[in-house]
Amino acid sequence: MIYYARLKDSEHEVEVDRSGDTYRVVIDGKPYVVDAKLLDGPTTMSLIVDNKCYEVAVTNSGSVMHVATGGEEFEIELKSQLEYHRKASAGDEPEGTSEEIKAPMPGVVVSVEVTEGQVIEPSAPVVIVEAMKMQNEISSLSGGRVKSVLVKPGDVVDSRQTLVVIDRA
Amino acid sequence: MIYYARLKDSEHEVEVDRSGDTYRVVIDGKPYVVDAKLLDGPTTMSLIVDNKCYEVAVTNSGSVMHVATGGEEFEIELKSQLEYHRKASAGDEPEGTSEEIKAPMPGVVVSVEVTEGQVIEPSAPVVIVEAMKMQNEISSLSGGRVKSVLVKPGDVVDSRQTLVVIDRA
Amino acid sequence: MTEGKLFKKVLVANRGEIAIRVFRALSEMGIGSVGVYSEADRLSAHLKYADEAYLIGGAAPSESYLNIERIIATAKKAGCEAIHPGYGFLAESHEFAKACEDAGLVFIGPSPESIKAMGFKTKAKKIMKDSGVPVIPGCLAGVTDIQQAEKLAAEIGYPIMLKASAGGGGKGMRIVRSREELDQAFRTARSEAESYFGNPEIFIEKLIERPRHIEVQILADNHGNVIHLGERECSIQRRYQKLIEESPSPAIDSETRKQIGAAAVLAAKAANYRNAGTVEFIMDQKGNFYFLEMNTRLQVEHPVTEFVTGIDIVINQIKIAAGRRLEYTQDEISWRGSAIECRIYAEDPMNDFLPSLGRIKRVRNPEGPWVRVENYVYSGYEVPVYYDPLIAKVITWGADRKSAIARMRRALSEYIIEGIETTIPFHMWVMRDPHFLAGDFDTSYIDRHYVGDSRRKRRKTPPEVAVIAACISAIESQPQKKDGHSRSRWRDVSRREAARSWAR
Amino acid sequence: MTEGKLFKKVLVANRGEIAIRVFRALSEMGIGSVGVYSEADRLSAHLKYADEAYLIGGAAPSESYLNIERIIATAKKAGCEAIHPGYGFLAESHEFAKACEDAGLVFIGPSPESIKAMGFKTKAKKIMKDSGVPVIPGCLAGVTDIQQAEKLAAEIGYPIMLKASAGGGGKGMRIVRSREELDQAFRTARSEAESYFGNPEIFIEKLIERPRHIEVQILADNHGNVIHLGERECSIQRRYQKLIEESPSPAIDSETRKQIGAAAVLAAKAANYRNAGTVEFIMDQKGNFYFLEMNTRLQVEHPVTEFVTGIDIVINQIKIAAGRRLEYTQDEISWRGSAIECRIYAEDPMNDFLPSLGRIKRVRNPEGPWVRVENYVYSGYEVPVYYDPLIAKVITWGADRKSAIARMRRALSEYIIEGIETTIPFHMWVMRDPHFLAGDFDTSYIDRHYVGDSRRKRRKTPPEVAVIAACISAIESQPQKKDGHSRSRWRDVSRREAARSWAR
Repeated sequence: MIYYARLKDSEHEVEVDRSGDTYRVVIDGKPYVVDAKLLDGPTTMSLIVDNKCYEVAVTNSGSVMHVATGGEEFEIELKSQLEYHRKASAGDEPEGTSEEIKAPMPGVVVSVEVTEGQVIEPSAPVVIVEAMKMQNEISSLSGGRVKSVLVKPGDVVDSRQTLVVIDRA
Repeated sequence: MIYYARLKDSEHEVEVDRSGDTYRVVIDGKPYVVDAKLLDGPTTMSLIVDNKCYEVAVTNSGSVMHVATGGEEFEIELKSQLEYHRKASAGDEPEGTSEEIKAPMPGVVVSVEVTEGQVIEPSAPVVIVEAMKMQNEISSLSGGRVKSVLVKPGDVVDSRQTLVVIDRA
Repeated sequence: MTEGKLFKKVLVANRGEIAIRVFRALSEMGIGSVGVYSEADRLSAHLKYADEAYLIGGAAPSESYLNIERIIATAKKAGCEAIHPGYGFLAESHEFAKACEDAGLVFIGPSPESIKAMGFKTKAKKIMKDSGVPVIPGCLAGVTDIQQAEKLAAEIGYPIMLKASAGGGGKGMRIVRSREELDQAFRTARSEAESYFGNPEIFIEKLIERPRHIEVQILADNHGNVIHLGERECSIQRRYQKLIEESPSPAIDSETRKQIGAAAVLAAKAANYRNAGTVEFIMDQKGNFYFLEMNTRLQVEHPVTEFVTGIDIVINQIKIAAGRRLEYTQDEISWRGSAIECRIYAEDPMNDFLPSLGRIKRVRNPEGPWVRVENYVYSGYEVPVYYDPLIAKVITWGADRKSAIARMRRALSEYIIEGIETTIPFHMWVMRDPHFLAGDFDTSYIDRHYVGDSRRKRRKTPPEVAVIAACISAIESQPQKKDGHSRSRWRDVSRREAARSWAR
Repeated sequence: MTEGKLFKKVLVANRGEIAIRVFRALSEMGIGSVGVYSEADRLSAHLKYADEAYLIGGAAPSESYLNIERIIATAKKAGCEAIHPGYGFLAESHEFAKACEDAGLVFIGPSPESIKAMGFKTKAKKIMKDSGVPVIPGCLAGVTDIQQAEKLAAEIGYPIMLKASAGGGGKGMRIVRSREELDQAFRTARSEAESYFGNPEIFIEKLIERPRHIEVQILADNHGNVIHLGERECSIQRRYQKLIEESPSPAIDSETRKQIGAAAVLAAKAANYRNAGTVEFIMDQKGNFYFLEMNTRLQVEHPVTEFVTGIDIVINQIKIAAGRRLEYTQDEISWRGSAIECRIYAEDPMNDFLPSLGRIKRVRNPEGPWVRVENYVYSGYEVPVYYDPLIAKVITWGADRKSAIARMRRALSEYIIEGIETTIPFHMWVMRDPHFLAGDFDTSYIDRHYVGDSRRKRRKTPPEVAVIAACISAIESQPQKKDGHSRSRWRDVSRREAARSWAR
């Protein structure tokens, strides 16, 4: 089985073969012998790699796998060979013409600083969200005309919930 | 919903109704208001009963539910109204004519004290199982003729694994 | 309440780790415990450690943990004799302390009058100065003209700080390093004070550069006995939020320790104080210390003092509130070794300490010798947005400061919290930083030395391990092959037993 | 190895909680740690606390943790300089200590000669007697005729014990309470000794009735310095397995403490001992104590001594093995408060302490002030059948014995282990038993006072709660109704995220 794994700032070709509890994994040509025990389905496992034991939890949101181990979390985009080549030939998507401003963390909306139709500068604050006794300004990256305001003061918002949509200038 | 719950030394009629997170439970005529939050599917839950908070795990083996809370485990046989009345009219099963002697805990078989065809007394030791550096004699309850011996010294046995079958005297 | 008799049942008007801390003390004393919770806290672990738990209102603190009426009604309903406020929320509310008294409940803390007096910072400083506790030179002298200012500044000595008498939050503040800068600075400060606060009066006080924050734990009973339990070093702060505390302070010698302890006892007596309290001082680079304020409650960082003295501060709070005399004289207090506390916040230290909320996927707490964890989060818990981001404290003890730090490094390396970001990586950095190890720091430490950005590596797991895990998980999640191999392996290890349906 | 230089890397030839204890010490010292595991221990938690982990063989101890050759080869391969044996397995094997020496590895423990000498119980007693350490009167005197027996018995004083010189396991043993009983008993004992062991020689020793088991921790460096860290009370035993230990002993006054400490130091010197060790004594009801044996290793119960002295015994073991001098003189050792340990075994205290094995469904450890847990099991772990049933230890400290016990009650009430039976309910019983609270017990305590049967209530959860939980679980597991209500609720709360299939 061959996979292509993309991390935040690197990309790797990975070949994996299994025999019993042992996996032979080759990452960019470098071989690893891995002893893996699945603990609770394929999402939690104990790995021994280079004689070091790791307990790992793998979860998945959208196209990204979240791998947590030792208190650290890695985001990995994993593609099969087929997907990888299909994607490579399709090329990048064009940049969108609107910006969705999302909440970076869950919290309570304290105030909304813009109204629909208003034209704002890049970096202008649009919403103030309070979480754990701290107020945080959420700003527009691109600036432009405010297309829609989706929250009002007092709303409880989730992480990554869209607050305001901007038509790019 | 009406259930019949049988514990080790008591039996109760239980009526349960839900509205939201709150359940009205009547056990043998005594009412309880229960705040229940399911944590991880219906098997793990947080209950508040009489202003006391309990974290409870419910698992199931065969016809018995195991309810664990606060380090204690209860075995409960639960029947719906229909099952309860069906069972009641069917009466008890007749006692079997053979006894399966099972391992009370996992361990390693040290020795087998009987051979097939041998006639043994009630309480006669049949197998010695070692677990955690302690040897434990496993005995026949009824006595009789040894019908089959299913293990040999050195075997690793699981809890409740049948070791020897006796034809009752 | 006769001397000696303890309470039958006590309500804890708080949540999170500090509620659990107090429940534990009550349990050890054989006293019944009553917890309260808001609608957002139905699954908070503190409910599990209380003998009884009552819902007191909505998620917003004003509807629940700050709701005096509701809390007192709950205490009465549950048959409590006393209330422990923890820290934060109502702990320093003299109205709450008074309301308890009026309702015939014992407030486990100082009198409403002491809380109120220490709550007004200027009034508190005045009381201290009058009683002979050192305060920052000049701090209580308001001036309105430049001649007064010049005279006072000359007495105090430069550098000085100008502050609006009516001010706060840094507005109208000016640092003046020499006589030459005074005229201009005084004019500006005065006009800012006028325009912001409608009062041009200015306080002039000695500027303490790069101060340390040192505080002293005191215990006072209702019979006039006051002792101190030594100092805590709390200089590692950001935005006035403490992150690391230790006892003893590496900056204090035994002579200064004696003096600052005596000053704290004097301060407590001046405040007519009873129960546990903390006297905060700032200390300059030469070791001079000055009264800053008094915290009329249990501190977050009380465990470091408990570790070195062997005295349970919470149990003593409860005994004192029940009318008992202090069990120790000052001479009987001894200190052993060194203790340090790291506060674990749900904040991202690589991203300017922004709140990092969400569901905690997995927690593994440190354990083992001389490690204490005060914690209330668990695997699967969703940290609510409404309250303080403190999710845990790790406290270690060692025969000396070096051992306590080595043990803290070990404890932090065992600590796993997955799903949200926490201050653990920050603490790991501090525990290896040469300035910290040398004891060479002050309240500007984090601004001067800590660079937390996302390029910094948080831990040490090689990314290859994550790639391997992702690929194995992908392979094992494949749908069943013809030979059935993958599927059966999955089943082998999946031991989770689901409850069968009983319904008909 | 020059004095002062520590090791770069150390292998721990053990498993479970004690392996983790040593890994923690190594981590705090900045020394690399190497763990080993058998095929049955692939999922044992001790692997997670080691820097490296090596498979050394099959599940049976003889194939792995007792496999000297394999362990030494692993240590060499991994580049270790020393081996810590923990307790049990090879810890008291002089062959192993010798094999380490021969392989150029430091054995963290005493010399092979000391281990060997102390391993022969009669030889050990002889060495002690010759050095002036008190031994049980008569214990080394073999007799073959009734005249000798009469004379010796008269010297020692009744009651006495007759034992086969070559014996063991209680065979050939007779208690004799007076001169009148001697003839008959001597004849029987002699003939039993002859028939069981082929040797009619009989030892006569003073019978110590209802003795206490008291032991003293000692530390000895390679430079001739020996100190003791006070005593441990270990009388709560069954089948020679200790269940509860504490320090100090409630039966020892300061004068006896001084004497027994001095005797232990004398014993260590007589054994030419180095590293940490324990001298075991039995003590009669009058406070007379007699050397029993010397344990030439770290004890399970070392944490109670660590808690009261503030001295890390494992770190000291490693420093001593590296050639360092003791950091303390006897005068510098001080004791504070009281510590108590409860051993948590996978045994059913309501069913004659039979092993209770299987999968641990859920674990919640106690935490908070002055509670230490040494543990290696976790939720989902299957306790292997091959090894010792000790799964955890809980240690609490208090300013006095009463506080330590109150804290232990609190800690045990927090401790949740579901899926198997453990000794937790036994300990909860002891911590409320008036004899134990009064310090009034000896090695016969469990037989005399403890009635553990299945009718006894383990905990205090009302069965109604279990019935309620079962019914709610049943209702919530119902297949989807037409209105979709049940099903959607289930989905709401089930947040477990499964990895999607990546395969094509």
